[in-house]
Amino acid sequence: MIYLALILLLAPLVGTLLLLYIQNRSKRLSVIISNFSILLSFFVSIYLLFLYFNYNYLPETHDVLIFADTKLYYLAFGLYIDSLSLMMSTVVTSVSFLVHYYSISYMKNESSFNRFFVYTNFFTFSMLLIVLSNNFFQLFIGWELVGLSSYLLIGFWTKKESAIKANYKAFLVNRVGDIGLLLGLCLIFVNYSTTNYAEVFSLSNTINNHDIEIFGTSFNMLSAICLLLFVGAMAKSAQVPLHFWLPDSMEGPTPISALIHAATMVTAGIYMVARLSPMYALADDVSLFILYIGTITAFFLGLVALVQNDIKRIIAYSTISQLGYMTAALGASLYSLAIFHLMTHAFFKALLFLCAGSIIVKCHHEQDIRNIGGLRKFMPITYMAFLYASLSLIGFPLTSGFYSKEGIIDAIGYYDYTIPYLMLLASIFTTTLYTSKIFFKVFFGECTLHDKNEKENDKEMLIPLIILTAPSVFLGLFIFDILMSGELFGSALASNALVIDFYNNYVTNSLHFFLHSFLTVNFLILVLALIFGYYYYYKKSFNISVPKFVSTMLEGEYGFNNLSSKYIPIFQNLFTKYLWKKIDILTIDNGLINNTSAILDKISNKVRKFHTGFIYHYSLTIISALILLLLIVRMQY
Amino acid sequence: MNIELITFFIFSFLLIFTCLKVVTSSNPVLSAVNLVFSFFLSAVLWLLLGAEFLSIILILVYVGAVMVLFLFVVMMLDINIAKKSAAYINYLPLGIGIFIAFNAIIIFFFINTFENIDYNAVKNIEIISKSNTENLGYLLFTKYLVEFEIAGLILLLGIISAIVLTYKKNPKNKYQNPTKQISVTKKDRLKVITGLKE
Amino acid sequence: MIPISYYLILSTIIFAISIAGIFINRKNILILLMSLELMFLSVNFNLITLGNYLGDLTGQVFVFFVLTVVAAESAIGLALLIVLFRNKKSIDVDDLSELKG
Amino acid sequence: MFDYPILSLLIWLPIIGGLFLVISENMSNKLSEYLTLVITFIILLITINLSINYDYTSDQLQFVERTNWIDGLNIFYFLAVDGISVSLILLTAFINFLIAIYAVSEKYRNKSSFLGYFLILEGLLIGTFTAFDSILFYIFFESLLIPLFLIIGIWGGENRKYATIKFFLYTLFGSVLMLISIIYLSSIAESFAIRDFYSLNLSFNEELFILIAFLIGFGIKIPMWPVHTWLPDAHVEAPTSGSVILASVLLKVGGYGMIRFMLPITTEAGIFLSEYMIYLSLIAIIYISFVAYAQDDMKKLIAYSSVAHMGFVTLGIFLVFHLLDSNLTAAVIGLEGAIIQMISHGLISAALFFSIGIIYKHSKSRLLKDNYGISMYMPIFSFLMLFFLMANSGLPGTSGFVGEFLVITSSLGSNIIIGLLAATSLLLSASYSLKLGKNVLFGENIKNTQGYNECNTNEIIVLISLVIFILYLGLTPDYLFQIIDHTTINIIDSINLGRR
Repeated sequence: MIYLALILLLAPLVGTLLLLYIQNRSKRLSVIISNFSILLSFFVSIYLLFLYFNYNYLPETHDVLIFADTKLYYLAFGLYIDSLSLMMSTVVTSVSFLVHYYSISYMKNESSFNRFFVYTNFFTFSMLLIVLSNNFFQLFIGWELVGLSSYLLIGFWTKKESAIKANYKAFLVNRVGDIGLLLGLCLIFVNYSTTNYAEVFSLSNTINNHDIEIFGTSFNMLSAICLLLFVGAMAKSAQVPLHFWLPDSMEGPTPISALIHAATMVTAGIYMVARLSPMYALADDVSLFILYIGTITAFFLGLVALVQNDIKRIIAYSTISQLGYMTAALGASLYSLAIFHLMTHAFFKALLFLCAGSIIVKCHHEQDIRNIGGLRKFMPITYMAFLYASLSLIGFPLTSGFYSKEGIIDAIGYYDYTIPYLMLLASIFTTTLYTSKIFFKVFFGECTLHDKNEKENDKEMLIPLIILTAPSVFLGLFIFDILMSGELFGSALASNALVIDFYNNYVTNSLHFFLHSFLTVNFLILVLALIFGYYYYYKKSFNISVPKFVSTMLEGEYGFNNLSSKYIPIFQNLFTKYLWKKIDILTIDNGLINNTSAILDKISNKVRKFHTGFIYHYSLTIISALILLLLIVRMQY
Repeated sequence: MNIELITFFIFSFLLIFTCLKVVTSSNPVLSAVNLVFSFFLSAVLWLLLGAEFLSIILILVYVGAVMVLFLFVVMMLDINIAKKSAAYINYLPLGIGIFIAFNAIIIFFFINTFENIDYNAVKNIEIISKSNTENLGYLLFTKYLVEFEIAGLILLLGIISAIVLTYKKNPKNKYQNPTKQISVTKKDRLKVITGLKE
Repeated sequence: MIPISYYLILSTIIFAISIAGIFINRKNILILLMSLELMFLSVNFNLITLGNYLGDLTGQVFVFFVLTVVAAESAIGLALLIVLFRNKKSIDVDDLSELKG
Repeated sequence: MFDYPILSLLIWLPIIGGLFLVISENMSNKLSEYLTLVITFIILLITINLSINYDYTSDQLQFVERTNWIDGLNIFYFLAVDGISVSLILLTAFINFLIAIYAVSEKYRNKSSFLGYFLILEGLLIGTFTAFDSILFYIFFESLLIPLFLIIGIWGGENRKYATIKFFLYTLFGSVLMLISIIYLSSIAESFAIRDFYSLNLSFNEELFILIAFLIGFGIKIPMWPVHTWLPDAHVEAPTSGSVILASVLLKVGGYGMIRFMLPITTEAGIFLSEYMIYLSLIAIIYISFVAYAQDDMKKLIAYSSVAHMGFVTLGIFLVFHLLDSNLTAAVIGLEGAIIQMISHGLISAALFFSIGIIYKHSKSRLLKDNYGISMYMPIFSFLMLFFLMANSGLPGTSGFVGEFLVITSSLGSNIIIGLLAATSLLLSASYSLKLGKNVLFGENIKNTQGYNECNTNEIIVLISLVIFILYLGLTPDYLFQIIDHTTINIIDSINLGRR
């Protein structure tokens, strides 16, 4: 079992090393290696999943590579195989394989073709490192490596000025989150001298009644650790304060946005909180904080998506708001629901991005939806895929998005967190609005394509679209009952009772949930938004004058945009220049060092004049010294 | 007030007077002569002290040799006496100040530290015989023989250095240099001329 | 019977005069050398008187050596003076200040 | 075990070789390069042999060589090795071997004496790390300056005179204070061996003065915050290999000295002052990273970044003082973090200075605005340089992270705020290293006015071997942990025993 997991983990790494070795000698070779390595790990993870569920293995954990084994502490890389990690690795490897296959054609006319695949393979390896790790230390290493690969991939087109700025910003914001994660990790490591999940979970009760004092006031140790770890998750999963790097990371090639900024990397934060659910279940004040962060992100960022015009940025904002849904579920400690939405979201969001990619390639890198239109007739497959994905995104009944998103909203409503419930309901309206915006603008209206007769896209692009539509529509239905009844993630996640209890007396089974949903208010909002979108975007029959300050605020993403593009760079340059010029050079360097030597020069010049050269001056000094000496001797007597 | 004391007082006052004249006179010749006179007076005082040999030596060595040197130098270098700089006047108070300070300290502070201050200075120390010269001679050639030789060397040194310093080579005068004469080789004397056809 | 103190006082007075002499004269180095001679003279005075006081002839032997040294010293002094005069054309004390710092 | 005096050989072979090279001017460049390569390779082999035979389980000093040297003052020629010295000697030998390889392709006038000085410097460095007699240590500590002074002074940049004199006087001032305290200590202990100083019980303000003297002496060498201004000037003016050896090994002598002298001898005063010293090193980490961001000269930027990273070393050491009473495991972690940070920073800063040297070789200018778009013309080199910049910003998986991780862990043992401030270095070091990477590597460069072309073989060899070691220390530093583990625990136990 463990060796299979090792193959699963190391296959992409071997792929990266091989690709590094062949250094784009031949495109075909690099394609084969990269796709094959991801395919291998995909099959292994499917096989392991199959093994795990049919022969219901117990979760295993093995330490693979010893990092440091000293008398006082023990650090090592290890693998942890249980339902959660296997499900996650299957999602990661499947999406990654499809994106690899897709990018064969997307990147075919790129000069550094091989480099792209090196980075994507490396990304998959580091993502698997996070998913399969059994201790905090390896989690942090995978976390940073994922940040690194996203930095490399966003800045893939090194010549594009905006790409370089975007990846610099993305890496730094991720680093802010990593500081929080590192502090949490080190707090555990120094006080309990172990980083292994199992040991920490067993200690979590003792941690709960220790406390740590910051600035004199004492906080509960467990809630401090959970808060710090969540800060890391906030940066990686783009929650409100640290989210502004995700829209800019659309500078990278579209397959990257599909793989990293929709399906896998951004979900690492959600996965971490779910994996540490035994700790988060105990720290309820932190969970409340997470709940509110999630709802705020879901609602407000959804609003921003309405005013965007770049197709990829709209989808990016929708990703952030969907992540907000997941964090809200985590906050309400409905961990299995959050993972469920994570999985379904991974598929249909990846599908959305890939459709956007094929649209962009077709319209020769035109990303602004205002001057794309009427592609329905010319790109039938992309149109069909986009339709299903957006239905699933909206949460149209029977689609997988419906099961996971409605599940979360109703569960939060069921456990009567009133304000979050209302905000999530409102964000259904915004989600449907902006998906209909793209849908009607891009596929209906007059056609802007000039080469109409040409075939849609080469087949490597279209096959992944077709393959992806299946899970993004039917996955929800397929695993809804197993998950909700607690079998799927029984051991892996804590506090399943909440979800099971919700499932038994509110949902009973998937079919009932489907039929019942038509009566709920969610569906009502959905239909209303659809009609509104239809008339507003397609028929353009009326337009609403949005109040001035609202639109400017939304355009400026609540000020985050110019905060990151104007204020922080200005602060960085001016403040550091000031520090360097004023303090380092002026006070220390010139102030202390150079003018001590200047003072010495002045003194020595004065002393020099003392030597006049005349003999009588010298004899005068000698004699006066003699007299002085005699006086002193006389004093002694 | 016995006879010794009187002579001592007379000669010491004269001595002080002449020393002052040496220092304050503007004309170097005058000061040289005063110096000679002060040496004579101090020789007499030394006689009083019972050091006859030294007083004679003083007169012979100092007055005979050193003062003559001084006078030679004074005569040779045509020092223009006319430039009587009044400048030294305003340094006078400083000079007197130093003079008084120095005397005050030595005399008032140290003299009364001697226990038997009025010990009789006049004494005739006999080692092998009564006469001072004989005793000195004995001491010089037994106990201080090495120092005596060194004194001779110092004088030799004085002579040589004085000559070396002041001897100016006169380029015009011709003289034979044997070393150069010997080191002549065949090449710079003989010149073989070849290829002369009759 | 002349008490020692008189002689000691006499020699200090001569010594003081010669020190003052070094200051006062601004005219030429010769006076300087002469006052140097005076200094030696006063030293010899002390040597002899204290030699008598201690009843030991080494004082007088030492005076003998002092005389030889002073003779050699003044010879060299005067030679220097002549060389100085040759290239400075004046032996005025104020001109000799090349060693100024 | 073999019987020949391995440590003396390690010290005197390079020194003699170096002298020979320096004296013989008319030696051709090829021969001098070859000779340096051979000598440094031999030294590397001997050090590897040394580290294999060093059994890290025993707590005593090993390979001890002790003959009396100056009988009058009972000063002994006392060489020995413990965990920390072995790791630092390994670092010195490895870096010098790389310099020998790198210098083959460099063009310097009278190259034989240039390489000779490096060999002398290597011998003296090994001497400093093995000397266990305080006077011998002081002599080696002082004589380190001379070869470096000559290297920077003769083959340096434009206003090298100012830089070298400042560097020389700075370190000299520091070591004078150190000499005073050594003499004072030896006068009490009647012997110059360092280990005898450990058992002295000094009064509190005696310890305070000695601590301040050592702090200034070694603080200047490490460059701690207020006395660091000599490092950027020295680096800007030094030739590439000169600034490599300066950054990678010479700064570690200060850290080594602190561990060897300050920790065991002046513990009481150290505990008393540890609060302020921690603030000092925190300032070094945060404030210097800001200053590093503002630089426009590549070498200055890396110089300031090495000051910031050495701030971690001092933080680790002063945390030991701070945590001696409260949490011993955190103190041990802190000390091990400091040592590993020293070694990893040695490798990373060496790599960075090599790569800047290579860029400088092509574009003849170190300013950020003159070099852009290197990745278009030197893909392999820019990949390696990006790796080094990542390592410099403490990316896990590279050795840069290990040291900082341990120091931050131990700082959280005492107070979370210190941990938070130290952890901000993660963000700050990333900001300036990536700024360097962003401006220099990426971007558009069509005309290639700087004449970039792929670097030649021995440069690649140097960079690749550094990558291997950084990754090795980053992923499985277990061997290094084994070597220094016993020594650190031994030091901390001896401190606690001393205090009881």
